[in-house]
Formats: sequence, C-alpha cells, structure tokens
Amino acid sequence: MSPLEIIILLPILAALAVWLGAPARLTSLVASLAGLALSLVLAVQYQSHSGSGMAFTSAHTVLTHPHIQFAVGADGLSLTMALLTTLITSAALWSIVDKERIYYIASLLISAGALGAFLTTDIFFIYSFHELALIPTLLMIALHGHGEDRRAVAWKITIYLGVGSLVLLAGLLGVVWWCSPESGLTFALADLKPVSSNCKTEALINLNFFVLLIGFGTLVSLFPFHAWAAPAYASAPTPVAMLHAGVLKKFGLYGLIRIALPLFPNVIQTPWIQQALLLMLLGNILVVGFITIYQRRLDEMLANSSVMHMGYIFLGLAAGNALGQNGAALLMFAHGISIALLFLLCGKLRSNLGTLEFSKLGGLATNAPFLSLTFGFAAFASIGLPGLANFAGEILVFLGAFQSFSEQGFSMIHVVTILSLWGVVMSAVYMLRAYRKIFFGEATTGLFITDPTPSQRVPMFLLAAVLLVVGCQPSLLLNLIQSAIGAK
Amino acid sequence: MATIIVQRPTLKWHERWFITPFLKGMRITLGHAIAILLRKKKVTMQYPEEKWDANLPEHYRGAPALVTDEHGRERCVSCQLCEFICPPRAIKIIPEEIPSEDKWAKVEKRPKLFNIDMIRCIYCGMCEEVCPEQAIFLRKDYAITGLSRAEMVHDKTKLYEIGGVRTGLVNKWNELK
Amino acid sequence: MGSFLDNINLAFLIASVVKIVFFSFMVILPMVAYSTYAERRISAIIQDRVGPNRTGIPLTILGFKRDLSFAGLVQPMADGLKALLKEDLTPAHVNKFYYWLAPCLVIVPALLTAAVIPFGSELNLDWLAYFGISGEWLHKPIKLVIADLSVGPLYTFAIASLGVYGIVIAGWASNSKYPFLGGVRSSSQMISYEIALGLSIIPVLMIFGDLNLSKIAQYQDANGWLLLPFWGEGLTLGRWLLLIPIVISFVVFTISMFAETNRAPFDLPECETELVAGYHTEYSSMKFAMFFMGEYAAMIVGSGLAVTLFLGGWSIPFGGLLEKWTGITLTFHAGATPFWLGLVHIGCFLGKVVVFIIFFIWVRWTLPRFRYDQLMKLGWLIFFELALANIILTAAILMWFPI
Amino acid sequence: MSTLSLEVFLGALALVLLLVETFVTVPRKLIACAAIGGLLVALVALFFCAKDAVPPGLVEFYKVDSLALFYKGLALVSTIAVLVIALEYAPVINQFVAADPEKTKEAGLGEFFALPLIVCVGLMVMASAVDLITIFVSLELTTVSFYVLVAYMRRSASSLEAGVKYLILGALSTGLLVYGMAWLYGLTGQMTLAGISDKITHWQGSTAPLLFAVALILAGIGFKVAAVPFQIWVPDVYQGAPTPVTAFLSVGSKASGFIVLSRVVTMLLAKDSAIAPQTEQMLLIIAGATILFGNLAAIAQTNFKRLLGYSSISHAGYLLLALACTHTGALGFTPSEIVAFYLATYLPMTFICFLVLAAGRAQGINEDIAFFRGLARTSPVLGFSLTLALASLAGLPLTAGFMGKFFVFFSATLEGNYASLLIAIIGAAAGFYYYFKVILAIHSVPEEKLPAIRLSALSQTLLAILVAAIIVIGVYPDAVRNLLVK
Amino acid sequence: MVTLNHYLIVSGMLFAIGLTGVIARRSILVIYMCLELMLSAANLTLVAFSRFHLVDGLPDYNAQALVFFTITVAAAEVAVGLAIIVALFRAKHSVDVEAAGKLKG
Amino acid sequence: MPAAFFYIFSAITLLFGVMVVVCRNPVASALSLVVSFAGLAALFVSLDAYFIGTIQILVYAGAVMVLFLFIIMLLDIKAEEHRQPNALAIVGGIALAVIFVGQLGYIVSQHEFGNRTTADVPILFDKAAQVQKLETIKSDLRAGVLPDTKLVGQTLFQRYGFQIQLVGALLLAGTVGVVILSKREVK
Repeated sequence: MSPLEIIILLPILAALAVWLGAPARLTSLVASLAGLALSLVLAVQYQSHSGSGMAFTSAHTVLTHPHIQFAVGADGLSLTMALLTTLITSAALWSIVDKERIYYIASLLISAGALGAFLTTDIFFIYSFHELALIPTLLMIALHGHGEDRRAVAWKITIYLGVGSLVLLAGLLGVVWWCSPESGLTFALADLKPVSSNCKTEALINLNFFVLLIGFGTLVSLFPFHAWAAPAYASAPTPVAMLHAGVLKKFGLYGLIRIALPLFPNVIQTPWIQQALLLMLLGNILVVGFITIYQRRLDEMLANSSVMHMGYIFLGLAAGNALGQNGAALLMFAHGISIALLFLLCGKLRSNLGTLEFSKLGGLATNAPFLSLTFGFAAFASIGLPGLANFAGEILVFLGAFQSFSEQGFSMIHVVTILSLWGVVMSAVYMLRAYRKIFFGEATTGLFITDPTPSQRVPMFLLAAVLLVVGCQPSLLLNLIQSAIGAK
Repeated sequence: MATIIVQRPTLKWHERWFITPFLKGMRITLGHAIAILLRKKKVTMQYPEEKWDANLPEHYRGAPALVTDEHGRERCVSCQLCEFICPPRAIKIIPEEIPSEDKWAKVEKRPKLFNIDMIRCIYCGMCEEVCPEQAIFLRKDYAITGLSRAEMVHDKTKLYEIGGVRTGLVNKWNELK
Repeated sequence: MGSFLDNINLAFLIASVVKIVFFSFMVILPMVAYSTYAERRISAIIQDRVGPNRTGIPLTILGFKRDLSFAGLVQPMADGLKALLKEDLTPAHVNKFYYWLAPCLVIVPALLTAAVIPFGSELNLDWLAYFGISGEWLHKPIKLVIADLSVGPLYTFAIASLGVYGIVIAGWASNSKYPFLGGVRSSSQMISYEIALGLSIIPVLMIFGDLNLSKIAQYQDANGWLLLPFWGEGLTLGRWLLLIPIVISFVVFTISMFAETNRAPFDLPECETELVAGYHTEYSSMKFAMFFMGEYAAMIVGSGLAVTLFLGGWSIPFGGLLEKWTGITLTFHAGATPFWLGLVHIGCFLGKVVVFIIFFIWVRWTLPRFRYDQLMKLGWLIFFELALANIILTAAILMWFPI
Repeated sequence: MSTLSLEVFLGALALVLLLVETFVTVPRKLIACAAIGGLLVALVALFFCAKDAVPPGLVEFYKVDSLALFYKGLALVSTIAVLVIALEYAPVINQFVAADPEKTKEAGLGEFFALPLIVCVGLMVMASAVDLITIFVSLELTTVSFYVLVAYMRRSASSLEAGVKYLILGALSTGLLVYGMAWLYGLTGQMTLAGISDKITHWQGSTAPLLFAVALILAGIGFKVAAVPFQIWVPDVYQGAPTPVTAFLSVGSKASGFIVLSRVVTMLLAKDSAIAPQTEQMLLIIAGATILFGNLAAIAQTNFKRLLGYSSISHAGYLLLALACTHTGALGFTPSEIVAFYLATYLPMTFICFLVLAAGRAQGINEDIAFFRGLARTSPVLGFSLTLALASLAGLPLTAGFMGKFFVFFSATLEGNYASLLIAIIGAAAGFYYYFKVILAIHSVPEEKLPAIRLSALSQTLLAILVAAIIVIGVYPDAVRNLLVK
Repeated sequence: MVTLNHYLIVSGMLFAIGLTGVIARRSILVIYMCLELMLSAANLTLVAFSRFHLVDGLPDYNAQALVFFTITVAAAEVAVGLAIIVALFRAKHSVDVEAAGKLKG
Repeated sequence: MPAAFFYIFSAITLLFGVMVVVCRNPVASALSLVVSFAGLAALFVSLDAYFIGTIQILVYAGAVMVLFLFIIMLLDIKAEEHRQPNALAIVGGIALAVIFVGQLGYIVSQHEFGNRTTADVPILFDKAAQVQKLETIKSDLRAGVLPDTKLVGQTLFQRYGFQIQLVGALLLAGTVGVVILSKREVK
C-alpha cells in the first residue's frame, strides 16, 4: 500500500468515523494533521531520494478495457498540491468550533476529493475525485451558508461545476481517444502519449484542447465562467470557503498543467487558443478586478479577489513555457494559503461581528491587534508584497510571460502582460482600502471584537508561517515543482 | 315474529354434486310418464266429450239465476241487497212498482231490469246467501259462453229461463210471521 | 387445386342450396316446431296430464260433426299462425333498431351452425339413370353435409357463441330492468360454459385426430360409436379404457350444452319467477316466437353435434355387427352406399337427435332451476377442472394404449 | 444445466405459491420468503448454467449467450429486490385491497408476492428470445402481469388510473409491435432474428418497406422502454402504481425492453445491413429526444416517484444512445454490453430510492419530496443511502451511475457523435439539478419533526447490498465487466 | 385480380382506422375496441403474408402460429383490461379518459 | 368470384371498422366491431386460413366482444352521447390515419413481391404430401384438402410448445389478476 493511498484514505475514513459517531473534532484533526505530517515527510523524502518522476506509485486495475487503474503516484507538483491541501485542511478543520458533524464530514470529504485528484495518476480517478466535493459543497452552502440567497448560490456553484465537469469529462475522453497507445484505450497518465497532430486532425485536437480549457477553466472560474465563484465563497461557511478557494479551485489549473499541456504539447501556442485564453484571463484580472474594487462587503471582496488572482495563474500557463508554469504552480500554492487565511479571518470577523459590510466596520485594530496583524499580513501576501509567497509566484509568472514575448516577438501576450500588471495595482487598492477601513479609521459603535484564543490562533499562525517561509525561501517549493515541470 | 331456523340437511358428496338427486328425479318423472303412457293412471278428462256433470258436488256454485215460485210469480222483490253485496258488481237491478192490474199487485216491488254480467261474476254465492226472498240461486251450469260481451250479460228473461221454478217457503207470505 | 375460392362452381352451389333448403328448412325448422309440441306433450305426460292433443284439421268449420285431431299434431302450425297474427307490439321506451335486431341475431346463428353437421352418409342418385336422366353428377354421390369443413366443431362453437348477442342485445335494447338482468346473466353464463364445452370435446377430437365431422361419423360407423365401442377394427384395451374419459366428456358436454342453450335447469336468463321471463319480457308475437325458435334450433343443432361426436352420427346402431351377421350392407362405403341405406342413415340421425331432444325435455321437467351462484360454481369449479383433467387422462391413455 | 430449467423452476414455484395461497392458510410473509428463497436458489444456480446449453427443439428460439445470462441474473436480482420492497410495502397494499384492512391484515398479499415470479420468468425468457414469436410471447407475459400489478390496489383510484393508462398504451404498443413484426416477417419470410438478419444483409430492392417495418417495431419496443415520443405513460404510471411495481417497471421492464431492443438493433445495425444508416439515425434522434425530454421535464417535479419516472425516461435515453453508437470496439464492449452494464448500474440506485419510498409510504410518509425533508437526521442510514443513490443517478463519479454514463459518453465520443454528446451533457447537467434537489431536501432541517423510517432486517440487508453494489461498481467496474464479458 | 398488396392495403387501412379511434375517441372501452381492431389488422397482414410465403408448398404456418399467439394474448389483455376498467368504474363511476385525470403534471 | 368475395368482405370489414370509431353509442361500436371481425374472418378464410378465421370468430366475436358488451351494459355507459368530442384529437387522429395510409400506399408500391395473386402461388399438395410426416395430414393432402387445423396444431405443438407454455403462464397471471381486481370481499 502506497503512503499516498493512506493520505487519500485518511480523510475518507475519518469522515466515515465521524458519521458513525466518533468525536468529530478530535478524529478529524488527528486525521488531517496525520495527513499533513505524512505529506511533509513524503515531500522531504521525495526531494532527498528520487527527486524526479513519479514516486510512491501503486496501481490496481479497476477496469481492463478501457484500461483504468486506481493508480497513485506523486511528483513534485502533486506533492506541492498535497501539502497545500493538507495544510489548509488542517487549518480549516481546526477553525471549526462547536459546529455540527456535517461541517467536519463535508470538509473531510472535500479534502479527500482534492487529495485524490492531486495524488492519483489515472485520468479517470483524477476526474472522479474532484467531483467528490460537489455534494458536500452544495449541502454546506445551501444549508449552513450565509446570506439570504444561499440556496440560489449553492445551486449556482453546483450547476456551474457540474456542467464544467461534464464538459471536462468530454474533453478528457477526447484526450484518452487521441493519446492512447496502440495497445488500447487507457486512462493511465503514464501510458498516454503526447498527441502528434497532422493536418487532418489538427482542428479536432485544437477543439479538444479548447474543450479541456473551458472545462478546467470553469472549475477555476476563468473569466466568462466565473459567475459562480464569488457569491459561493461569500456565502459558504468558513471551512468550505477555505478549502474551496484555497484548494479545490486549483484543481483546474493542476489538471491543465498535468494533463492538457503535456499531452497536447504546443497546442496552447495555437494563435486562436492563446488569444482566447489571454482575453479571458484579462477579463479575470481587469474586469473582475474592477468589480472587486466596488464590493461593499469583505467576504464578497475576498471572493472576487480570489477570482481575479486566477488570471495571473492562467497568464503563467498561457506563457507556454516552463518558467511561466513554475510560476503558476508556485502562485497556486501561495494564493491558496493566502486566500485560505483571509477567509479564515473573515470567518472569524463574521462570527464575532455578525456583519461584514465595510460601512459598518472600522477601528477593530484597537481591540484585536493580533487579528489586525494577521489580516494585514495575509492582505499583503495577497497583493504580492516581496518576501511573501505570492510575490515569488507572480514574479515568475510575469517573467515567463515576458520570456514568451521575447521568443515570439511582439504579440498579444505582451499587451496582456502589461495590462495585467495594472491588476496588481488594483488588488493593492482594494486590499489596502479594506484593511484600513476595517481595522483602522473610526471605530463604529456597537462592534466589539476580541483577539482569538490561543487555540484559535494556531491555524492562523500555521498559514501565515508557511506564507512567510515560502516567501523567503521559494526554492523549497520551486525545487519540488521544477522537478515535475522542468526548470526552463 | 318468531323466527324458525330450518336445519338444512347435510348433503353427501354425491348429493352435493347433484348425481343421485338427479337420477332420483329422473326416475320419478320417468315413472309418471310410463304410468301415463301405459294408461295405468288417468287424471285428465277429454272435456266436451266427457263431462263431469254427474259428479258435480252438492255445493257446486255455477251460474246464478232467478227463480219463480210455484205460482209463476217472480220471487224477487227488488230489494237490491244482492246488487249491493255483489263483490264484482256484476248485478244491476232497476226496481219497479208492480202495476195495479197485476195479480200480485200491492204486495211488493219487482225488478224491472235484472242483469248479471257473467264476465264479471265470480261465482261467490253471496247473492244467494243474502237474498231474503230466496229468489236467486247458483245453478250447476258452468259452460256459460257467448260470442259478444252483450251476450254474456244475462238479463231477466235469461235468468228466469235458467232458474226455472222453485217451490217452497217464501217468507213474505208466511202467515206465521 | 387452388384456394378455397377457386373451388366454387355452379354444381357445388346448386348442391349446397339444395342441402341448405333440405336440412335447414325441411328438417330443422319443422323439428323446431315439433320440439315445442314435444315439449308440451312430454311435460304433460310427466306431470300426469295430456297436453295438446286436439288441434287438427278443423272440419267442424265445414259443418262436419267432428274435427280430425291427429293427436294434436297440427298444434305447432296453429301456434305459428297465432304468433304471426298477434299484434306486434313495440314498446315506446325500447331502442328500436336493436330491439328488432335481437330476435334475428338469436335465430340466425342457431341455424348457421347446422351447416357442418352431417345428417346422413351420402345419397347415391345413380338409380335415376333408370328413369332416363343422365349426367355426370348422377354418379357422384351427394355428401349429406352442407359444408364439409375441416374445422367442424370449432365452427359450430364459433357460430353458436354468436347466439349470445341476440339475447344480450334483446335484454339491453328492451330498456327495462328484468330483460336487462336476463341479458347480463345470459352473457356471463354462456361465456362461462363455452369453456367447459370447448374443453370437453377435446378428448374426443384427440381420439379421432380429426376435426372433420363427416370423417368422425364415418369412423364411428366403421369402428363403433364412441360410447358403444362394440364393432370394427382396433377394439383394443385402449378403446375400452377410453370409455372413462369419453363418458366424462359426454356428461360435461351435455350439461354444458344445456347451459349454452339456456335450457332448464340452467334457464336463469329467462326464469319466470325471478325475472318475469327475462330477456324476452318485452317481446310479443313473432319476435317472441323467434326467441323460442332460436332456442330450440340451438338445442337441435347441439343434439346433432352430440350425436355426431358421441353416438355415431348417422350410423346404424350395431350396424357393423349386424352387417357381419346378416351380410346386408349396413355401413357406409364411400361411393357405393345404396340409396336406401342413405335414407336409413338420415333416419338414424334424426332418430338419435329426437331421442336426445326428448332427453332435454325430460330433464327440463324434472329438475328445479339452479341458483345463480351454483351455476357459476358448477361451471368454473367443477366442469372446467373436470374437462381439463379429462384431457390429461385421455392423453395418458392414448400414450400408453395407442388405438 | 440449461437456464431453461431455472425458468421452469420459477414458473412452477409461482404456481405452487399460488396454490398454497389459495388452499392453505399460511402467513403471506412466508410466501414472499419462499419466493425470495426460490429466486436466490435460481440466482446461485445461474452461475452453474453453461452457455449455449439449449434443448435441441429450442435452438432457433432460445439463445444462451453471456448477454442472456447477464440479463437473467439482472432479472433475478431485481425480482428479489422487488419482493423485499413489496414486503415493506405490504401494509399499503393491504390498505387499498382489503375492504376492511383492520380485520383482514393480509388480503391480496399472496398473489402480490407470487406474480413477480411470473414476471421474472418472462424477463428471463426474454433475455434469451431470438425469434419474433418468443419475443412477442415473453414480452406480453411480462406486460400482462404488469397490467395486473400496476392496477393491483383496486381501491386506490390512482393505481387503477395508472393501470388503465399502462394498459391502453401497452396494448397500443403491442399493436404496433405485432404489425411491425408482421411486415418484417412478410418482407423477409423469416421468423428468427438470425434469418431476418441474413435476409437484410443481402437485401435487394427498395428498403422503404423494411424501414417501415423497423420503425413500427422500434415504436412498439419504444413504448416498453419509455423512449420519447412513446413515454407518455411513464410519469403517471410510475406515480400511481404500487411502489414495488414501479421499481420493477423501472428496472425489470426496462431491462427486458432493452435486451429485445439490443438484439433487434444489433441485427439491424449489422455490418452489411441494408438499413443500418437509417436505423442509426432513427435511434439517435429518439435517443436525443428522450434524454432531453426526460431530464428537462424532471426539473419541475415535486413528487419523488414521478421524478423517478422522468429520471427513468432520461436513463432510457442514455441507453438508446449507447445502442446507436456501434463503433465501440475500442472500449472492449459491444453496444449491447454497454447497455447491459448501464442497466446493472441502474439497478441498485433505483432500487434504493424505491425501497426508501416504499418503506416511507408504509410508515405514513407521502411521496412528495417535501416529505423527505430531514430524512438524514431522522434516519441517517437511509439518508446516506438515498444520497448515494441519487448521486449515482445523477452520475457522480466513484458511484455506479457514473460508470454507466461514462461508457455512454465514451461510445458517443468514439462514434464522433458530438451533437449527441452535447445533448447527453445537457441532460446530465439537468440531472444534477433535480437529483441534488432531493439530496438537499433530505439533508435540510425539517420544520416539524418527522418519524424515523424503520426497515426490516431483510430490507436492511438489501439496502446494504445495494449500497455496496453502487460503490463497488463505481470504483471497481471490472466486477460487472467480468460477469458480462466472459 | 386480388393480389397480396390488396390484402396489405386493407389491413393497413384497418390498422389506421384503429389508430384513429385510439387517438380520437375518449371512452376507454371504445379505445380498447380500436386497439383490438389494430391487432386484428396485424393478424390479417400476417395471414396474408403467410399464404404467399409457401414453405414446402404450404402456407407458412409459423406466421399463423404468431397469429394464434396474438389472438390469445389479446384475449388475456382484454380480460385484464376490462377488470381494471370495471374496478376503476367502481372507484370513480366514469370511463372517460379524461375523467381518469387525477395524475397530472 | 374470388375478387368479388374479397371486395365484399373487405368493404364490410372496413366499413364497420369505421363505424366502430364513428358510432357514439358504445353498444353500436361493439356490434360494429363484431361485424367487422366477421368480415375479417371471411378474409382469413379467403386466404385458406380456416382455423384462424374460425378462431377469430370464436375468440373475438364470441368471447371478447361479449365481454365488452357485458361490461358496457354492466357499467351502463351512455355518458358520451352528451359530450363534446375533442376536436383536436379527432383532426389529429384522422391526419395520422391519412398519413399512415399514404405511407402504406408508397410502401406497397415499392413492394414487388406483393403483386401476385393466390393463383400465382398455388398450394402444392403433392409436394407437401411428400414432405409431411404425419399420416392424417398426408392423407388429407393427397385428397387435395388443406388440413389447415392439423397443420396449425402441428406447428404450435411441435415447434412452439415452449411458447405455448409461456402463454399458459400469461393466462394464469391474467386470471389471477382478474380475480384479484374484481373480487368482492365477503365482509
């Protein structure tokens, strides 16, 4: 049994145990922390031993024809994502206090889905595990979410993700069809060959890639398909928002990096696809950025900012080179941690204050200096302040994009990159404005908040620490990532 | 009302399946048929040729009729009791004074019209019972026929024709009274 | 030989018409009439009465002293005349068209069923040659059956089952309570007993291996009646064993026939005491008479079928044995049956039918009427199962003792 | 051992049970248990049945290939499940059959438990039927039994209405089917599918009459499998019929329709068939319409049973789509096998829904979705099972339902049939909505406290098996594949 | 002359008549009768074809066997159907298709 | 002669078939159906299918339709006479029938096999007599008679014995169902 299987199974078993009546908090925390520890160990071990390729593999055939295996395996990218997942899961679970069992079960299931998706090496299971989160998300938002229209919002996210995943399924089936070896259809990533297009099939292959892009893109809230994300995060209970925005959303990007880009090499360079992608991500950055600026509530602002930041990651992918992809992967990690931390804090504010409207907030820093500090830290990370994890990612993305520009000569990506740099400014605007409005300025009457208890501070510490560590020493992760994607 | 519960006989299997009862019944009817065919039994009489007249019982009630006494006088005094008592209202009487020139004038009335509708008559004998003058009697006639309704209405003449003369006591002239 | 239709030619048509006229109008209809007479006479005899014995030639009208009575044999004609001359009343509340249709629907199927029943072996007309008549048709003996179908009993049942429409329609069209109940009763009764009826003859058909009634009669002529297997070839143990199912068949068939023809003790649809004569309460004069004629015609045809299936049809009782002993030809020989023997066969057939009808009448005047639930129970719970078991029994016997 | 002996055995068992029901006073529950026992024996025996073991006289009509064996197993399993559900549902049956339910606790139950056996015989024969007469007779055997079962609750107007609707449309489909068969026979002069197939491949002259016959036959079978536009009976009948019967209709009847359809379509779409392209077109159009109608119409439903009816239509659409895609060689499955696989996945998830529905109805919970609010709280196990089943129906991965859809989507992809794929995706997306709607209701907090639904031990066992089946097929589809492709 | 196609046309027309009745009429019983008409039309087609497909010089009795089964099945269907209709009538006192309209949606 | 026979009985069949649909009184419909079936039986006979023809009368006209009449009377159905027919359904039905017949006309025009008469496909008694095995059938065939019933029986019981058993099960299920549905409980 591969340790990866244990990592995947741990949350599932924990969820089962909680459902059957085991002490919820204890069980789930133990499971998640064990997972975190295990993934850390594996990451270290991976780096010190093999350093490249798939490690810790194990495979059980579940269907001979077409060939489907329950195959696990991890390389640097997977391990990074697994680390991200286990980290945020631990933080999210820790943050749940005095809630019903379903909070724990749902969080664990979402976590398990994410872990499964990141750690399996068979397209079938990569896809399947991701869907595990669908029902818990729906239930949590619809039944335990915030806001009047939480049901509508829950349906929105479910239908968007459902349709997106179905489109994705069609694309993935296409992938299997194009890339399978002569010996028969297979879903094992390792056996799939990068497609070599000829003139006849080129259009179809491009189409297939585009379908994949739409499918994955919907899951990541790529611009025209992003409408579900912001309201959903705003309405979702804190742990679900953390997990979803921090981890699950990254699945689409992971899938693109893992499946679409390597198996359809150079298709991203096809002009119309690249241009479409660039337009869409520009939409993410600028349009959603503007929308974010005009938000009146903290949770909605954070949700929108999360959508906006996806644009940068797509920019890294659109660059079509290893540098950009490395940056994208790093940014995925960093953004996941920072947004999770922000949602965690936001949840804390909401539960204490009962409202998140900027107009009603102000001057909280006097009563809650720790909260204020942490929030500021996360906000700066989100903006991309040097020394914090996001900065490393963003800089790599931009470098990658420029590198692509130098290869191709002046093209559209040049314009987009420059425009998207303005996005950084925008995010600085809304983040700082929100930070100032909430924690400084005039204290609004009737609001009272204290700093979290030491126990509650643990997840915040944890996430903030990771942001700091990775920000200061990005090579820790970059080595891992590069081992999977390639350095250049 | 007292309820009497009749115990049904418990049937044996062959009885329940109608086997033996059927055969028994067939035997009985066959017996009757054979008896008739072999002329062992004779019940029905060939009517117009053979008649029962000789065997009519004493109390037989046939057609009602009026009688005269030994003097040829109508016994009926038109009291109309029979007309009233007659259940089917078959009798119709119109009384009249006996004209003074008549031999029996001054005594009583007599019927001017005395009709008995034989289609209506039910041969009950009430008229006979009720008659104070013993003027109406039921005869042993039974074959009363006719070709029209009118013919079936016996008028006074016809009634006297059937009835004939009756001798005997007539209360009205009973000196002892 | 082509299809059925191609076989129709003029000679066939003429022969058919002659047979139809003879059998339907000269045999069955008079028999219907005289059945009513027999009914009245026999019922009278059974009930220690005399019955109609007087209607004859009314010589008294002509001034004679006495009528010629012929023991009342003219009675049916008088009845018919009466029915024709009576006022034909159509009540105002009836559904006119169906009210008029119903009597026809009763009598037509009853007469149609007669078509497949062989009423004689065959008639050899070659003696006509002595009288100077010639023609090829003379030497081709006439088969004494109107339609020599290969689906004889089935045809009979099929057409006979149409008879119920008359009764049902009569009951319904009368638009009156009692006739309606009678019609409903009749339809359910006929449907119920049709099953037992059909199933009861299957053992017989299994034994003959043929559905052609002429062939069935010929077989019995040669090999002994089903109920009297005393002569002919193949008198094996099997034949004798088969008597058991045949008797059962015969009983079930006969009783079902009673029910199908609405005869007592199964005359629930027309029972006077409950339903005021049932479906023909609202009918009068000739239409009423037609119901009667239909009933009696059905009875005659049913008797004919029973006779053909079980009692050797037109064959002479013990004909085979007598032929052996006396040496006179008494059985059927295809194409060579003497003319007189043909006539004798017709006579035999009619005689058997008459006996059967007398049995019908005898039963009617013996048994009381069944209750409706008894009737249904009898049909569904006894005869149906009995007939089924009988089929299996016959099959078993035929399997182990092939004849 | 020939599978025929199993069918004879089950038929005899049904007869014996009916006789026992009539003449012996035993608790009716025992009859159901005996029937279940018999079916289990048959199911076990089925594994020892050899392929192609057919009595000599029946070779032309009766075929025992692995597909037939699989469908027979499906029939047996679904009958067992139906009987278990029927046991749960017994109080309702009694209530609507008996004149005085309080006094006669078991009125009408004996026949209700025995009739599914006869249906099962029909289904099993149908799985092997390869000539027109056998197909017709076995199809009618199940259909007529279903008429009775659907209308079984004779004091419930809705059951009777369902019966009448099923009856009229069923008879109509029979008419179409027979007329189509008559033409097919007339044109080819053959009664066996093999013979007809032979003639079709060497067809000369106009194909119009042939297509006419085929269209009629497809219409006739379309009724049985609830394909648009012949689906009009489904919602009403599903809603009105007794719940176990609805379950049987939705799995058994549908499966039987599809085995016949598979055999016919396989014959028509054979390689050199003269009418393959047109038939495929016909099938694709029907399939697309069925998927769209079933899924879109289901969205508005508020009655769970009715919703399952529309869901059943939509699944029929996917199955038809699978049948129409012939280029599935790369999948290692023939279209017929994909259909069989799909039905195997469809069985457990549907039965769970109906089991919960039946048990709920017997314990006073209406069939409206609103009445299931908070089920996950009152009866956590049922809530979980139902959630799983609905997720599976919606086609969520790692459940059985996904595997079925997966193959259908895959075969459409391999066929290059992108329009159908698009329609299938639209349908599946709609499916997410209406199935999840129920899931949401189950998990939401009810306004008033509902009584918990209790299951008998037998039903609990069944539930466990079905849940296990959903998960096992979902994560280890080879389990079914190994049964199917021997 | 009368050809096979004549028979086919007649049976097809009969089928169409039945179909019309099924669609146009409202009374369940009449609808049911029309269904019987359709089945009979199918039977006529079968018999016609069987007469013209000689097997060993005789009509093809396989087809007539199917006719036999059709008739049997139709009879059974009618019995069950009428029982249901009677039960429905007892429950609702009407036999119109639209009266049977409690189930809608 | 055969042509006349065909046309007469086709006309009867179709005409009364139409009557079934047109008549508003269910009794009239039922009786029309009976007549239509009778015509149909005659058509069967004209196709040398005596047995089927007889069965058609026996089962349909004799039993099934009686059952219908019985039910019509039992339920006393007259209501429809006072109701407005559904115009849309009628137009739709007629349109469908017209389309169907048109389609059929086209199909038949494409069907070359159908352009033969019975005379073109004569029954070959001699050939059949050689092939058949059963003695009674053989003798009938030799005599030039079509032993229709025997041949149907032979086909049914020798070839389709299994299917007959299935039909038996079907009838059993039907019977049980009818009893269940119409049983009146004794309280």
